[in-house]
Amino acid sequence: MAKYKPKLNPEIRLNLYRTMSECRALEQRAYDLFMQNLIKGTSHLALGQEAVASGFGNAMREDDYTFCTYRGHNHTYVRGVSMTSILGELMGRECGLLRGKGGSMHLMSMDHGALGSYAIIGAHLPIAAGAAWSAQYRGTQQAAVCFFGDGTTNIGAFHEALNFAVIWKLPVVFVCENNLYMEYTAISDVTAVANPAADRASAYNLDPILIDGNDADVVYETAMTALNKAREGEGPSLIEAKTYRHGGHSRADPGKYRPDEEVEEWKKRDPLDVYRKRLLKLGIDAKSIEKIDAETEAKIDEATEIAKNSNPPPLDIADTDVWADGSSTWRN
Amino acid sequence: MAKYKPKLNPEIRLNLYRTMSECRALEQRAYDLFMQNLIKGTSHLALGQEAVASGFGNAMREDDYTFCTYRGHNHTYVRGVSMTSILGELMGRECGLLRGKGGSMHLMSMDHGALGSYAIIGAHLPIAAGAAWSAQYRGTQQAAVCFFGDGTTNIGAFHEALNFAVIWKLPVVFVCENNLYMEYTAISDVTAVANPAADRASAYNLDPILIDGNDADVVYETAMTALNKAREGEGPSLIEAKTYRHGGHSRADPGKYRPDEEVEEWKKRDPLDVYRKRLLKLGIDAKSIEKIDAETEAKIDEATEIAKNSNPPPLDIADTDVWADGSSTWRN
Amino acid sequence: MAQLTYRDAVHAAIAQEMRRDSNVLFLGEDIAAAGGVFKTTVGLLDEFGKDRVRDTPISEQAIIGAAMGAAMTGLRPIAEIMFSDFFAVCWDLVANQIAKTRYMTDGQCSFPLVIKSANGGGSRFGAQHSQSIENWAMAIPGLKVVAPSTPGDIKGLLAASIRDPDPVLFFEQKSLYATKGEVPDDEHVIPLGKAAITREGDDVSIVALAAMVPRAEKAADILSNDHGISASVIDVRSLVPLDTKTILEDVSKTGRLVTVEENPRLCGWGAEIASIVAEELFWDLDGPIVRITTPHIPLPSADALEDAVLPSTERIVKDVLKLVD
Amino acid sequence: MAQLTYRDAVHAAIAQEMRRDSNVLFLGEDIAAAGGVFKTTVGLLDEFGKDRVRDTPISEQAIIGAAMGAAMTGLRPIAEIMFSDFFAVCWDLVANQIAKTRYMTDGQCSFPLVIKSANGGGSRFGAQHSQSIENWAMAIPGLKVVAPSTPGDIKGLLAASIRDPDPVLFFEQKSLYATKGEVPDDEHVIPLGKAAITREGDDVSIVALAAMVPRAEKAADILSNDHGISASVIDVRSLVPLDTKTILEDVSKTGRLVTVEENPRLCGWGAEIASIVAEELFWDLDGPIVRITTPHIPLPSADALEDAVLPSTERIVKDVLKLVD
Ligand SMILES: Cc1ncc(C[n+]2csc(CCOP(=O)(O)OP(=O)(O)O)c2C)c(N)n1
Ligand SMILES: Cc1ncc(C[n+]2csc(CCOP(=O)(O)OP(=O)(O)O)c2C)c(N)n1
Ligand SMILES: [Mg+2]
Ligand SMILES: [Mg+2]
Repeated sequence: MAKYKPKLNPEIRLNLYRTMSECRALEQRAYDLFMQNLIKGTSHLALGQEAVASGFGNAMREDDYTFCTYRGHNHTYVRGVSMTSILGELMGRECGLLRGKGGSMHLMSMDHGALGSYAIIGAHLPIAAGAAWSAQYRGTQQAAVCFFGDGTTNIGAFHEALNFAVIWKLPVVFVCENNLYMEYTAISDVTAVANPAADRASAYNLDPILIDGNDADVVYETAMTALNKAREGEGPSLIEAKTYRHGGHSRADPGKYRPDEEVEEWKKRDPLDVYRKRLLKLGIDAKSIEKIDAETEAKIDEATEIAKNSNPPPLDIADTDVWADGSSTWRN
Repeated sequence: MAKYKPKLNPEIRLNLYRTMSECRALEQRAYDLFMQNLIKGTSHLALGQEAVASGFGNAMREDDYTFCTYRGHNHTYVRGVSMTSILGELMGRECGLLRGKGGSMHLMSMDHGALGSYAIIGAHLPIAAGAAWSAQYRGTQQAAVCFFGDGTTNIGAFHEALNFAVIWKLPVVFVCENNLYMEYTAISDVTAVANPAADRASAYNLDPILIDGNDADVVYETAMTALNKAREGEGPSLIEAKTYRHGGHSRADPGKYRPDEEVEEWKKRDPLDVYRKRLLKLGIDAKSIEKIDAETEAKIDEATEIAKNSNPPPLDIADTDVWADGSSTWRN
Repeated sequence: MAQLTYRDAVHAAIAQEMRRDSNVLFLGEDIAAAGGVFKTTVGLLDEFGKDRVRDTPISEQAIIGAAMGAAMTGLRPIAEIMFSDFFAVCWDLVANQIAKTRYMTDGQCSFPLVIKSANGGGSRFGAQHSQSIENWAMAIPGLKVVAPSTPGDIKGLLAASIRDPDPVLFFEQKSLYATKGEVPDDEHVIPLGKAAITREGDDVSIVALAAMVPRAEKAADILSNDHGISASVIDVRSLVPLDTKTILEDVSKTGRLVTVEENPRLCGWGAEIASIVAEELFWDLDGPIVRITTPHIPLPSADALEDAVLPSTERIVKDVLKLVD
Repeated sequence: MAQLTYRDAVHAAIAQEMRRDSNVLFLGEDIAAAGGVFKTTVGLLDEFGKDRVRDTPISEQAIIGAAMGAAMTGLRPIAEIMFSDFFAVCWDLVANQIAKTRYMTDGQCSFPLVIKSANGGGSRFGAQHSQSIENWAMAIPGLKVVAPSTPGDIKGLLAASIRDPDPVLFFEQKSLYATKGEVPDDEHVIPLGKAAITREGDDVSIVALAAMVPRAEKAADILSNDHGISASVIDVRSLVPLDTKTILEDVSKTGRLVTVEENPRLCGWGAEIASIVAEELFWDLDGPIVRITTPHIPLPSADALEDAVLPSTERIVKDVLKLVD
């Protein structure tokens, strides 16, 4: 395998930071909008886990595919989807990415290679393998990246997808974001091994890859290596990125099942704080960072305004697009 | 864990032989009955794999549970079920174990702890874990033994059951009979690791156990150790027993996808031949062996006669026993 | 008689039965320490301990398989599938194994188990967390199917389901969790397979289930108050066994049948009832049989869209008026 | 026009479409080197090579997931689920993912894929290898459902399913594999959603599907020859889209409807059709709507038992006589 050595120049570094900053702003805003009851239903935030989405988002080629979960705002955003359309979707507005038909758990933008957010655990791993199979057959050297949580490693589809991807040498990168919890249950309480993904890699003849998921540089470099491997026809990778969500599992959850010290410990390792310090240490001037933060702020405010002023979707879209002809007709 | 050292005295050895001899006779007779078109539908023989069923059958306690597949005639027989009721079931007769309601793929005898033959790949692994959970809760020190094939290691339920059994420390022994093939496809063509079960044990924090599944002594000793571990509250085991089926996958299959040399090679390792030679070498006299063979012959002939003379089941049983009250009534 | 929420009635039923029978065990995702994502099981772990109330990994096949294995060896497990949509990841265990094994083995074993699950729409959760799948279950021989509409029925029918010797799929309707009603404090068990006539009427029989029952009742009130039409409302409560007697009697009196289903149109439970009435009561009918269902689409997420497609009180009123006028 | 078996017509359709479009791929268990356990795909591997015709592990979720991912990125996969009973192990991928994703994403993607599967009873395979599950599929919004009864229809409808831009569940009826019929040699495509009237009649409309069609036809012959009753037979062919026009027209002519379903009774496709007719054609009906189905039981294995429960020609004749006399 040709070893790819990613170069972490200042420009890439600032991009990694900017992406994290925008993800953070996006989801913090989503949180505020819940509190104002402008977002109905549920929503699953990844506050604290931004380094994974940012590292991969910046490493991927534009025509690569991503597959993510209900906790997928960031993974969708990093592909280039606008904040407006994400917030609009969460609010069920006409400007929403799916005009309210999908909701927070189902963000998708085919135009950006964001091939969907899947809300039933495990399903998207084999689907990502399928997209990778398609790329392999078409010879495009696209890769598929599939994000999922630690809890997902215990469901059957995980096992089937991993074995399948390996035997067909598919260009797919499986990324387990181990944030230590399923919904309210600690992953260690229900898993036979300590590292739910990495300790299982050998069962698929893969190398164990366990990384600090709160370090955007590490994620970026790992992503580059795995994506390159996929493009070279060397098959899939399984990456376990340790990280933590700052809040609860979903809107309804205050996250009280977690020891205070644990939460504190991880908040000290906030990927944005860590990275900001590193940038300064590397000699990047504070101004550039502040500028990014300010631009992010303006961006999210503008998006919020547009989304808030967007109408509810027209009711007649409710019975469209079951079928490719645009209809939902099942009889003549 | 208290180490259990099984003692292979001559009596046990003759039992191991007798069981294999009876399994062989039973399935060879089943084969003949197909040829005479007295058995309809399908059937899956385990000719060549008798050492596994025999080793476990002789090692198990009477109140232990077994779970097996459509290829489960032997696993059911070794629990004490009569030849007549097995052949009767294959022929769809009134004397059949299930009076024809289940057929070849669904043998079960609750009275003998033979808790069913399951025809959809993977399903019975979690069910066996459930029976083990029940034994654990009731504190009976029963163990559940679950037999399945190499191909079954690639389906989701395998993964879920293994993880589940380990985290709950359930008294269940998973036995993968690796006969190198799924239906017509070699397991090595579709599996990421060389030993489909053993190479995955570590993914569940289990020891890899890979044994010669054609050696009844080895199977018996391995079974004893695993059963003992289960009873001691030390949790599950995953055993991979290498073996081979002499015939095709099922009635319809001549098994032509397998290289002649491979078939020949394995026929040389026929578990009955191997064992017969060993018994002689150990000084057990040929007479005792011949006597067993003769008794087996008489037994299968008698069973065949009874089964052949049994009537078709009464038609009115077709709509009974959907429910525990004996009926199939879904309305008043 | 206490006023309880539908949510708390779930707890009341499980606690009642676990106190009564130490063979009743409970397993599922986040049901023990966290008390369930819908907070229906808070306190059970404390009361009954971790041998009887167990959190599981995200392994629905293992959960249902474990319940099946336990049930066939003498226990009475209750398993939770968090959202009914997730039955799809363990449907083999439910529809092919649990439902068929008693029959296939000539009645050698029984499966006294309950699988409870949060069912239905109205919470803006989108198409994969909002389905009403009671018709999937009804289509499988060997499964009993229960879907109550009130807190009192939740307690009585869940208790009966736990005591039942057969496998029961027990659907809790998400949109009803916060509703309140009278629930007997004492032991409370309602036999399965009895529909409840919650409004008596002469002109039309409205047959509904779960969240559609209060809507049908409201519609009946409006029809009576504003239009002089007298509608009976039948809460089916249990799809299997099905109380065809109550339904047929009422329809033979009114001459008209309207079913109100939350499931999407095709092969819904209303079709089954319509076909029974069209066969057995044809000569007593005074007009067409009308089915009101969610259209045959996945459920949209946005509140405006979801409200537009689920059968509403207004739609029931309108369709009944069209039929009866 | 050649005489082909139903089995060989499957091969003919796939070969026709794979020749035409290099984006058509085929995957499943034992379908490539072995040519399929029902020998429907012999020779495809040799003709199209191992990049397009691929054997898989026993991983139905991976098979269907792979098909979904490939379809949404521009290919036209055909996936085989060996027996339709096994849909239960991958139902989430089929019913929750493939069926719903186009709708949920506001039409951003399509799923031009076919899942073909051997369906139905009559082969003494027992309850887990004999189900007719076309009603499971019909109940899911977003799936098209096709189940042909003749070799000619197999070729034409499978070709159309492969070309269709939407996901199609394509059921091959096991008990028909060995039957023979005329199959056009040239390119043959039959549009989905058109029922076929295979017998014209005036007294009663018998609506059937797949293996029930020849039985209904034979019953119609007996009714006509021995009893002077003129029955039309409608082969539904595709449950979604459903050709209600042909059915309603015919029933409005005959005034009587009998459906013949191989699936177990509750929530079968016949219930859906019965409910449509009971609503839209009520005033044209001359008698009750009769459904003939397998009883609501798992299928028994023994030949005598299985034959006793599947709808037979005799039962159709008897039930029609009861209705018409
Ligand atoms: C099959 C299935 N079972 C259960 C759920 C409910 N559920 C949603 S998220 C979740 C926890 C997932 O944990 P993990 O994979 O670690 O992802 P995280 O939420 O931590 O990102 C559960 C159990 C589901 N969506 N699908
Ligand atoms: C879920 C499922 N998929 C496919 C099948 C069809 N099938 C029956 S046996 C078999 C091969 C099983 O191979 P293995 O596990 O090695 O067992 P063996 O037959 O060799 O004993 C297959 C694919 C099935 N029964 N269930
Ligand atoms: Mg997690
Ligand atoms: Mg095998």
